[in-house]
Amino acid sequence: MKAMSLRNPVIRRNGNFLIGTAVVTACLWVLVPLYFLAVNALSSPKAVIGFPKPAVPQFNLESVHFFATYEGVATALLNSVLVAGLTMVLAIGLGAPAGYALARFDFPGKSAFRLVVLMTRAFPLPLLALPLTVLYIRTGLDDTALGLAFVHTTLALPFSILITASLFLSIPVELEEAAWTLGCTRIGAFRHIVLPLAVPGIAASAVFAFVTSWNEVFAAAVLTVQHRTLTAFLLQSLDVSPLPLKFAGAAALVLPTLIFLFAVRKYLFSLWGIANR
Amino acid sequence: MFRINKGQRLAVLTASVLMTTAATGVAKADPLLFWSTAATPVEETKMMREQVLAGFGKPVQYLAQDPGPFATRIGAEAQAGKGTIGIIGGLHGELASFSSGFVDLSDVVGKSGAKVNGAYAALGKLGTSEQKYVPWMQATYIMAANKKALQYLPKGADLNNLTYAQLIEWGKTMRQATGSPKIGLPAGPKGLIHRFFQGYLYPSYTGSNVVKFRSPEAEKMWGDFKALWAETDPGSNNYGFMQEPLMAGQVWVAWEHTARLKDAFDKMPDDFVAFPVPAGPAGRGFMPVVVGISVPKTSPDAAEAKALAAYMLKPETQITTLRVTGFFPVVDVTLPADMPPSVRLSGAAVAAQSSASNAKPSLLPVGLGDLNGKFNKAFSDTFQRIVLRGEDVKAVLAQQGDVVKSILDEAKAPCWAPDPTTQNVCTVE
Amino acid sequence: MADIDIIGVAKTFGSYQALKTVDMHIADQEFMVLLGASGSGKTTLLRIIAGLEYANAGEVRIGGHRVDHLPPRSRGIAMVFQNYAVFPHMTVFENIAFGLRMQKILNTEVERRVKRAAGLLRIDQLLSRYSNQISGGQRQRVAVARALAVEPAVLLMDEPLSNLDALLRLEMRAELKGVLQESRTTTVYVTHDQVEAMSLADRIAVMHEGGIVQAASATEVYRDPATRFVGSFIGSPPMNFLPAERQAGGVAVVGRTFPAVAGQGALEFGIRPEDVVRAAEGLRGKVRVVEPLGPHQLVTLDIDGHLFRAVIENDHKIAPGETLVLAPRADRIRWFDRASGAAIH
Amino acid sequence: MRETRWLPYALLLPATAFLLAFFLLPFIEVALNAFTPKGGGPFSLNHFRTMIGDWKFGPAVRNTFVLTLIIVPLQTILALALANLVMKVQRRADVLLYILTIPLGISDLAAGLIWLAIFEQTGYLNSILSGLGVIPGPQTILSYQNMWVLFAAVILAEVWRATAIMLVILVAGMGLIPREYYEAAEVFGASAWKRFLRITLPLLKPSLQTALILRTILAFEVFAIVAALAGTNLQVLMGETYAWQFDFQDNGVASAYALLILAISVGFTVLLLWALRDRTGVRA
Repeated sequence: MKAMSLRNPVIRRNGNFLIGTAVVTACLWVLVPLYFLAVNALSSPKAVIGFPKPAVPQFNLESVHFFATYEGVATALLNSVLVAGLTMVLAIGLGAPAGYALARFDFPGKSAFRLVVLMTRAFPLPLLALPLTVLYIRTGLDDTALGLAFVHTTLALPFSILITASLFLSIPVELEEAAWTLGCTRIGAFRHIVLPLAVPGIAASAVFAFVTSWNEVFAAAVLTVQHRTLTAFLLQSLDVSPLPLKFAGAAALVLPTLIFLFAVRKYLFSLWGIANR
Repeated sequence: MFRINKGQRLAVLTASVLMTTAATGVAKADPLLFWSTAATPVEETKMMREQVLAGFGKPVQYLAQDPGPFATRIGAEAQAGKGTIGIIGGLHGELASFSSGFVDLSDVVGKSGAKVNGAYAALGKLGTSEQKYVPWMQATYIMAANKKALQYLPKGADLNNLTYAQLIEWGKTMRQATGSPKIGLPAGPKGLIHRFFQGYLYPSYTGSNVVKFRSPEAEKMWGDFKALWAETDPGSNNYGFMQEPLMAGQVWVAWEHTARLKDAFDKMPDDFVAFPVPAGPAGRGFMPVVVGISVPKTSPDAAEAKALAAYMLKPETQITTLRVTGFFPVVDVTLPADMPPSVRLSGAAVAAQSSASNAKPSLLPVGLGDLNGKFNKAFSDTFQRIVLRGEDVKAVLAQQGDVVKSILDEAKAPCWAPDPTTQNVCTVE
Repeated sequence: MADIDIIGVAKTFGSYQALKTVDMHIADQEFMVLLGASGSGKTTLLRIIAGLEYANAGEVRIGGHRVDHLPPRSRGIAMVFQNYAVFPHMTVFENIAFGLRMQKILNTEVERRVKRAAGLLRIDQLLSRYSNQISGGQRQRVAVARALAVEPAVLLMDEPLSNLDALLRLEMRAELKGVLQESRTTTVYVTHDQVEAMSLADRIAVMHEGGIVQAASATEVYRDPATRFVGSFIGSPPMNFLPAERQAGGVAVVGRTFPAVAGQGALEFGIRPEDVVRAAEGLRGKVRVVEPLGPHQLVTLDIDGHLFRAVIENDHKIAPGETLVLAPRADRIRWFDRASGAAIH
Repeated sequence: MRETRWLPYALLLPATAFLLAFFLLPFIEVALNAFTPKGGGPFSLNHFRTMIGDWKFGPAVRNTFVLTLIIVPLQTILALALANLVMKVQRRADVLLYILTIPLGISDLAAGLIWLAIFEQTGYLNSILSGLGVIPGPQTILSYQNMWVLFAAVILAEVWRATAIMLVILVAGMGLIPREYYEAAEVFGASAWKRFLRITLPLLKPSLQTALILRTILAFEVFAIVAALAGTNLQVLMGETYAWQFDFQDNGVASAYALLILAISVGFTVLLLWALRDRTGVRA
């Protein structure tokens, strides 16, 4: 137990073996497939094709090197970050006010709004791509980071609305009311009280918007031409590429999101209003 | 409050930096955009850029696409009447649907100075009087085998003159010897198995592609194919590129597109042999794959695009293209001696295949336009229903024959080789 | 001057009428307690005064100025919330200073007033702590100090003691009374605890079903309940009620005749448990339960099928089953109209 | 405050306007395509007839339903269990939550590749099994001959990939349940299981509803993982939509499929809303 506690979450009641086992199992369930991906990405092409598969990576960087020297990867990476960043800002900028409205007010049409927002995810995006592209070419949004970010925002918005709504719901309304009685306007109370309390959670939900944009392939492939995102640049042709490159490419796309999520892991809990329990 | 303010400030700062970068979007000298479904595997894309297009002299941005985004984007630009794509590379079938959006490239063939394959050039007119695309590269499907498989070849069988019956026999022997089926076919979502039926099985068994779709010969053919499928690796429904299961040793004998065997031949040249496709009762059917180049009417610089098309047809360029992609030239060239193993192996098999005495060459479907996809679907549906779902051969052929017939009626397409070329709309007997 | 006028205020939430038409005057520096069970509308009324809720009808005036169209910040009020609403991301100091900062008061003055408010509530040692580092009672003090620091014209308190444990509640109650007496601020205080109400209030407004039933001093509410409800709600144990019939020359209550009462209609007889004495003549009942309360004993009797409680001195031991005769003190008898529940004088 | 009446609408306005422009407008165009015959003309149901007449339609509907009806309940149970686990763990719970939410950051294409690496013939599962001596050499796992194995593989991969989104929503919902309820229940001697059943589940209903609806909607769009693992052996609605749009180049039929997916999602959402409606009316 002791050794494990260094790396794994420690349990409330000492010696609660059952929970400890469950935690380890749950983590392995998520991590083992990723480990295999990492092994494949870091193995020589011959090992990736061969049988049986190596259990530990050989740290052969041939496949990784391929991507590192692939022309345009750096630009595409930059574009991806730019588009995902814009998506993040847009999804929160548009979603947080709506989330606040859902959390704080009872008004006619509230449940209808929730439903319609969810329903936007029930329609396959690739079919919307054609009319959108025509619209974009006509309006000049085509092949811009902002234009692609708009489309990604439609994907991320339902989540950011629902997540921020639950976030605001977890901040007691009395705190805001107290601020009003102490001389704040509604905006002032939001700025001084709600926002500071919500910022960590908003940051974490922004990351989800970021990740949504980062992983989107189809719209990115259609709507960007010279300013490709990394996903459109790599992932869309990965499934027709040789296996070793497939895995190395997939790893290259997974890694940034892992790092990004890790960076905000502290906020993951505050996102859900648990921190102050 | 200090902590929070810092966070806020950071967020605002990040946002504004992003916004400004997005807004300014630095305008460089725009390279010509080459939008293509060919050479999509990342390695080939890389080589296409670094070795083939670098020689053009002017900046070209080669973007390899999945067919989905490829078609969506081209359709949208045509619809909007404005575009950024300078030049398009795609399969015959993929280009056919956008025929009305392409400029006439008749002058390009002449300008290039190369001697372009006449049949392909005719194909590129897409049933019009204009050159809608110029042929760019070609490939075909051949057989590949792991040398380990050769010991199980049926007695008296000649690898270069195989029949489908012998192939089935061979597969059976291999299965019995190794415990698992060793023949592989690319029947996955990205696989090209419909071409196997259109250009290989049907011509080999019926001497026809469309007309004899539901003939007794076709019934016999599907019966034989069922026997072949029994010796086929059941993983085939996942295979898009046979080079991978071949290299992995999972499959020993495969039918595949030359470009999709390239990796196996280049990386393990001593492990594999290439040989012509088998023959059936009506001959040795085979089919070319033609990749063409088009220039959309919305191209920002049609003149430069045409210049690039002409450059792509130059014999030197065609040789380099073969070197990096595995697609063969469509113009007359003399191949140098230092070509990669894949070219040597595939080239010999292709030559043997087309010069065989019983050769039965098939053309790609002509004049189907955007019904190409549905035409392919009719064949793969027939396969899935008869072979995978075990439906009655005669009944399925009758129904799918109607489907094929209605597609031809809608397209008003005349027959193409190996069916007798007529002026009337082609029909299923 | 910060008196409060509530004129014809009414509030509905959808189809639910939270407040029927309410009229009330609260004098400058008065400590008014809104007392009622949950759902009686007391918190709604408080929130309407605060501006956190808007009335559907009526006016609210503070210091003679109409405020019902103003947001909370412009009403000159401060409020203490039931769960204290101490801002978790600020220190105790910043919490108390919050209202002052909003008024853009000079730093030195802020410091002075925070120190004074904190001193008053004896939390000067905690100024640099965060809310999760202090106890519930301390949080409560922070909330009060924060409200007092802005020196409001009107202080509104919504059940501020209800989340404290019993002992702490008693201690805070006394302390609060001292602090508020000193600050001389007009105060509206919501509670469901009648002991708390009586110990703190200048006047108590008893609320029931969205209306004020009686607004008077603690003694008056206790002695002269305006309605049967007030009598039954205030006092522990509550007032006893017995049916009464008008007769020629008087009122009959379970066989006893009392002097005539003005008016018409069916009546109810009301008497507080401590306002009866054992006597030879009076209401006769059978003892069911005897509960010793130290100085007194609480006796529950059955008088003619009606439950009756009496608080009787401890001199004699009373046993269940015994028959007891109790005489009500004539000046403490209250009569109520049986139909409306209103007191008859 | 007074602005209560119009303020919520003002706050919803930007998001609504945005969705109108970037979702509703293109959506209407696509929806119209589904009812317009090829080459224009009056309203027609031909595309729907073609869709239903195709032999793959039946299997696609059936497979999509089977997958959704197995995957979503499985994920719900797993997500509830994991959320409970997260809430029980005290120290370094952020790390646990981080690990469990990792799949949230992985696209379905990448997840398909990851699981293909496990299930393919020369993949990790076979490597491990043959290493343990269970099997002599590579076996074909993903074959049309073992449909249930295909289903199981797709289900496993989908559960791995998409449980995280349910988990985060449920963890959020659990965070909103006041701890006092549990303490009270514990005082009354309720077992952990009873506390979960009587307190967590009822109070979690709003979050559960959101999570279920969201997951169900996305489950009806399952495609990339199916394509990666089951190839052409398993038809699903989304796969058919893609095929008609891009392989067969018939936007009308593809639009019809898309509308069908939308209709099924709406139907299920209404069903879920009804099944999980708040009977108490206590929580908004």
